[in-house]
Amino acid sequence: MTAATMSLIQAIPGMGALRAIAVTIGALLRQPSGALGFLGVTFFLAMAFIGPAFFPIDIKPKLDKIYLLPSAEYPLGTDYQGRDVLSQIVHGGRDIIIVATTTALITTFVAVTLGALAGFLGGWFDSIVLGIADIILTIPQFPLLLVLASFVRLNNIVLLGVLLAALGWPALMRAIRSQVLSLRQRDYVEAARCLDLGTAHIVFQEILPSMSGYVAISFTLGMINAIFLQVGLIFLGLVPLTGNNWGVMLQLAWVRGAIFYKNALAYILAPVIAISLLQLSLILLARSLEEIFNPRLRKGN
Amino acid sequence: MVAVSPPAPPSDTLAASVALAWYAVRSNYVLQRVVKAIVTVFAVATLTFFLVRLMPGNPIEQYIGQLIAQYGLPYSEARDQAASLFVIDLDQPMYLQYLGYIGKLAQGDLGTSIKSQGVKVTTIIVAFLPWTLFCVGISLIVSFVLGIVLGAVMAYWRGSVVDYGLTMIGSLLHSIPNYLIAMILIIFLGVRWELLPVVKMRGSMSPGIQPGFTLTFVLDVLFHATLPIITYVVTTVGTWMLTMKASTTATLEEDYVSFARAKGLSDGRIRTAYVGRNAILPLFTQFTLSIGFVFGGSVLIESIFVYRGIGQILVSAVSGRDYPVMQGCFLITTVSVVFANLLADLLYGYIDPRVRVGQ
Amino acid sequence: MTTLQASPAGARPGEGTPVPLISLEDVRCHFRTPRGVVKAVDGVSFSAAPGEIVCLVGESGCGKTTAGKIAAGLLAPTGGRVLFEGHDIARLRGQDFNRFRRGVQLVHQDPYASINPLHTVGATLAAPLLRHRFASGNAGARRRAAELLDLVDLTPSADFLDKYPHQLSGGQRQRVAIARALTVEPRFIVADEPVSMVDVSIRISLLNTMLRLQRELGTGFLFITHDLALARYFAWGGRIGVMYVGRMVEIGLASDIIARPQHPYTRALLSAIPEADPEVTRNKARVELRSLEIPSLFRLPSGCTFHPRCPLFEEGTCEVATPTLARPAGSVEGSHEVACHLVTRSA
Amino acid sequence: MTGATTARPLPTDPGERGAFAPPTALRLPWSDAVDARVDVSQIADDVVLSVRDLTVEYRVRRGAVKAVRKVSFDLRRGETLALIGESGSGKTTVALALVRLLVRAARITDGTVIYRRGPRAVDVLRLGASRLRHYRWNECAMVFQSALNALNPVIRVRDQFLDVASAHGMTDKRAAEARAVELLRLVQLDADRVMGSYPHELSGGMRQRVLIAMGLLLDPQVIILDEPTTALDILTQRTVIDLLRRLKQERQFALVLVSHDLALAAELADHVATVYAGRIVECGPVADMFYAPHHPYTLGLLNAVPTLSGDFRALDSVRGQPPDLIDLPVGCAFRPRCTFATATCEASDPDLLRVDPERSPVPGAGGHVVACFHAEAASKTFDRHAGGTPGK
Repeated sequence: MTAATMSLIQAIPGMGALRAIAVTIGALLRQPSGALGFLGVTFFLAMAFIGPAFFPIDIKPKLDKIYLLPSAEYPLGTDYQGRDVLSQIVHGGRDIIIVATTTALITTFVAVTLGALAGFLGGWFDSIVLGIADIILTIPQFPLLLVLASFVRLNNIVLLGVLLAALGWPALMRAIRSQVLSLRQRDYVEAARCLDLGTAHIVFQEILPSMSGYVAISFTLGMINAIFLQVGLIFLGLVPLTGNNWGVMLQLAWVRGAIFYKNALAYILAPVIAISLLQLSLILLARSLEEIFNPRLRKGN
Repeated sequence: MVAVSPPAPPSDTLAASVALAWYAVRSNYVLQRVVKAIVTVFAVATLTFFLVRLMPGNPIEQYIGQLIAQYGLPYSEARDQAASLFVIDLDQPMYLQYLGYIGKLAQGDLGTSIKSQGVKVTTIIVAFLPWTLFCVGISLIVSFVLGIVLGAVMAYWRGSVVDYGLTMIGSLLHSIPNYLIAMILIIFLGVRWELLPVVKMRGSMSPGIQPGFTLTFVLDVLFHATLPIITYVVTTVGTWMLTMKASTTATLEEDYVSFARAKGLSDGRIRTAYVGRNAILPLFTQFTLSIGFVFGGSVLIESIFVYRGIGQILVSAVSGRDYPVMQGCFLITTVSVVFANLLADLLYGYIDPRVRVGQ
Repeated sequence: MTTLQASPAGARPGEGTPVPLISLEDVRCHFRTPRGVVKAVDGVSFSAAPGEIVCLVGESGCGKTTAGKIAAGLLAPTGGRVLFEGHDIARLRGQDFNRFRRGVQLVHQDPYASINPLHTVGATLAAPLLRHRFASGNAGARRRAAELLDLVDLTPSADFLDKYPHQLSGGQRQRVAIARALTVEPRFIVADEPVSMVDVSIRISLLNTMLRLQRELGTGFLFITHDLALARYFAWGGRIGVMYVGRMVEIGLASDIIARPQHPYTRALLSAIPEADPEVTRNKARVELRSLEIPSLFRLPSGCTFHPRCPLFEEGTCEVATPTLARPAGSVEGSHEVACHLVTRSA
Repeated sequence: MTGATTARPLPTDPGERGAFAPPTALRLPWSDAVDARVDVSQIADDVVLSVRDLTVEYRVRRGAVKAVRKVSFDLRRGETLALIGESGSGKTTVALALVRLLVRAARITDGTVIYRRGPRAVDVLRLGASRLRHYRWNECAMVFQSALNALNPVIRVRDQFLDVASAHGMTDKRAAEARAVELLRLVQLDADRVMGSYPHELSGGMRQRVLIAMGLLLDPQVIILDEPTTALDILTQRTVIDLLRRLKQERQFALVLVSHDLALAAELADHVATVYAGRIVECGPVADMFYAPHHPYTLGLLNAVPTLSGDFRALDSVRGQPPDLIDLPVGCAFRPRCTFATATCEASDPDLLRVDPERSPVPGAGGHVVACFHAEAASKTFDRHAGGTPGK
């Protein structure tokens, strides 16, 4: 990492949150993979939230247009009811991203709170939280989700987000906790204690700024996991989500046997590629964030 | 470390012996892992009990209602029938029900299927679990070994075209969900290019084949397991490659590696005993997490390939609301993962002498 | 240049200061670990008069850093008391506690870890200045910070105010750490190996700066080091205490300890240290130890903890009773104390 | 005391090399390793390592770090040469270059490192892979600064000894093990316990001694030690120093000692070289260097070391900061920190010149050399410490 990047990152706490984000994006754009990831995520966000305004959804079944090959009129072809695939793709990202963001938000919040408390308080609280986290981490997530899905009707985006977050927090919590433990031991925190700078100063000026990058990475990883799980659930038909989303597209294509229609290749590949590209963008973003923030985290050890 | 107050006078209180036991567990690596495994299994068993028993509109009441509506059974009879299916004595207070359930579990009694009346859940599990264990086990090992070799190659040749290419492939594979890879395999290998007879490959073995240690049988099993194994390996190998590369790169910087060079050791010896062995160590903790992930993923993969393993049974039990089967499958999946984790942990303790603290 | 209020003029021991500024009385600090109880500090007592320099010397694991943290109030002892101006700090509340908190400061060993890499030098110094009203407003804090940098010889101070720690050398960082401790105008600074991570060629100038602060501001120092030659240089006018696995084995005037060491451990240390003079160092008389083994903190030897290694070991005495600090034969009362059965026997 | 050590004849029979000499089978033949490009006649008989114009650069994004600049010295049989200087002066890089263990980013851009055994000699910098492997440890053992991390954490000490033995053709496991035990006893360790231990079960001092024992396993002619005592406690340091002194006497290896600790050099070295900004700026017999230093930097270092003996006196550090090795000052690199600096010092970088004209101007060859235009003036200002008496 260059000295310039270094000083940019180190300038973060002195600036407002917006400047900090701007600086981080600047650093991201300077790495090829970071730039790709950032642009990819931006593209999908724009498509999911601005795109529907320009591409009205095509919901009318047209029996004469079933499984059409891609053409100028239907760039990605049509589905088993003759509807435009491209418009479904444009509209199908929104719910997925909302659930992923909700999950990541709750996950990060719970993980940071519990991780920080466990790290700071230690003792029994730490042991119990860590024990629960370890147990949840050991239980295979997908089967547990299946079992839970059979008891709770997951027809609500927020509820789905909460459920996914309930399984997603432990990994993050452990990471945050070990960060807090190591930061708490830092000599500069002790120096702040010795100077009686107050708990607020220690938490908000000395410890949290060093963790902001880590939280950003965790947030991205939380989204990745949430997308994986929710699409999987929808695909198995266990989440009776209505409306358009890539998961439902996949499920319908699968159930209707679209894979066996050679003309339907674009129809079935479109959601596959959309999901994969979104995941790839998020992973590139997370990895670049890690590269930007981690050398400094490691340096302090 | 915890600062303690001046040593308390020795006492034979319960608290003291609990504290002593706690320290004994904490200081012994093997004991620590075994206790963790037991607690996890216990927690999962408890969770399933309370899900079944306490959730609003819980399956037992639903089932009783169903029996009354369908067969016109009197309430008490319906109730008895439901209780026998779920291994729960509904007349007892809740805590006794719970204890009874745990006791039956300990004896290996998981209840009886609702859908296939009279079939013991254990029978179902014994029939389907081995297939999943076989597939997942082979995949984990193949993927781990392959990832380690490729990752080490990337680290040694870092900055080269090989490293660049493998990193790209690794990142790509890492980012695509496993069920999408499975679909892509079917679409291209099976339907578009017709390279594999995907329909014939369904199931865990062809009908009419006699199980036994015959070549035909082994080949047939492998034939049916090919696609699931490829999917598991392809979707996990990327992670191993990238992690191993990072770990090896870090290990190459270690003093003991330069020192091994200074000692004039052969490159082969340095690569295996000095770099390789130390670089693999941090991957082991991840390996344990991956066991659960791959095992859990079997639910989706087995459904897509119609592979007759425990994952597919779980899915059909969930969609068919066959609660005892679902409960049993989920329990056994978790126990398998916990057991595999325990094995990996113990193996890790064997490989890394530094974790054997309290020996 | 200096605008700090100088504390009452430094006093030498034996000049009859009624109340020491800070004193540790039979302080113990035991840690419970999964492997057993570690007695990091086990019954250590010493005091420092206002403006006095006291050095704690010992090898790693002897408890000197723990003792320093206890003296700075950062670690609560599990036994014994720490007195600040005669008051037990564990009982200080409110304003009184704040007076202690600001009165005793700590300078860490590792200047790369003790300064938050995210803050500029100016911000690092401004936080305590503003919090404790030693300056008002950002401009005032900046002015005062510049003065403090001048005080620790980081000149021109304007060049350093806006720098980040990674732009500074180890020695410069350590000066920033000292300036940060000075923000609250402490009367006593615990300096834990402040130069051990700084390059040899600039160690002395850092010590000289600290000595000037002691002279000009009357700040007392607890200087913790493993290097007896540094201790001799820094504490020439003060006292040196030698620690061995959690206990103080010898304490006295620096000149006495160096020229007339009494405890066999101190003698062994002094004889073992190589010196930057080929003639002297090659012809030094050595004290041979009976064992090279450093005792495990989990299983300390009985009686005098040094007995398994001690050349003077006497069976039936040393491994039986723990020696306490006492005046050695032929020394002036109060100037020199040794914890050794054999050395103090005839006193 | 005289600085120049007297050369001792090389024993022809391996049996004469002391009681702990390895079995003859262990020593691989130095084969046909005569390098045609090396003119042995140019090298004095008792020199085992002759370094000329060694130059090393590190490529970093900002440019080339000139870590070592035209370093030359001779190391004679059985002699100890100490390289002293502050961190970043390039002394460790010199040591690493001698066994070609520099990091990837480093390039040796110039110079030769001639290693000699008897009538044969090679340029270490041009050795092929297998010969280099043989040269390492068999001929020249290097023990790193960080003894704590130099041993493989997952392999027992016994197997790490056996690794070295088998890598150098010592196939008889039992003989190798017996020799390792012998050497561990020599460094005052409980051999049986240590052999079966993992590194993390040993203290820092024990690990350092294990490394030294390992260094002696193949009885090399040259041993390089980088900061051998830095991380150790005082009493452990003493053990290691005494051990090194004794082994040096008994085993007759030549020692290159890299340290920032002047006291260690005073204790062990026959010759001392001061390294500043990648150059040797002064080198001479240990007594000359400590009692009559000529370079202002050596003077500065000596004046900054507190002592235990002698009268108390005020000391001061060398002022200023070490130079940026990417963008070195014009002329003498020490000029910005030097109290003697004049316009001359800015005009050119001074050459190493002998202080006493009848000796050789190559560092380590027995004379006292210094690279300073004001050496005479600087030398006159040096006030010897008031402990001991000059050795001459």
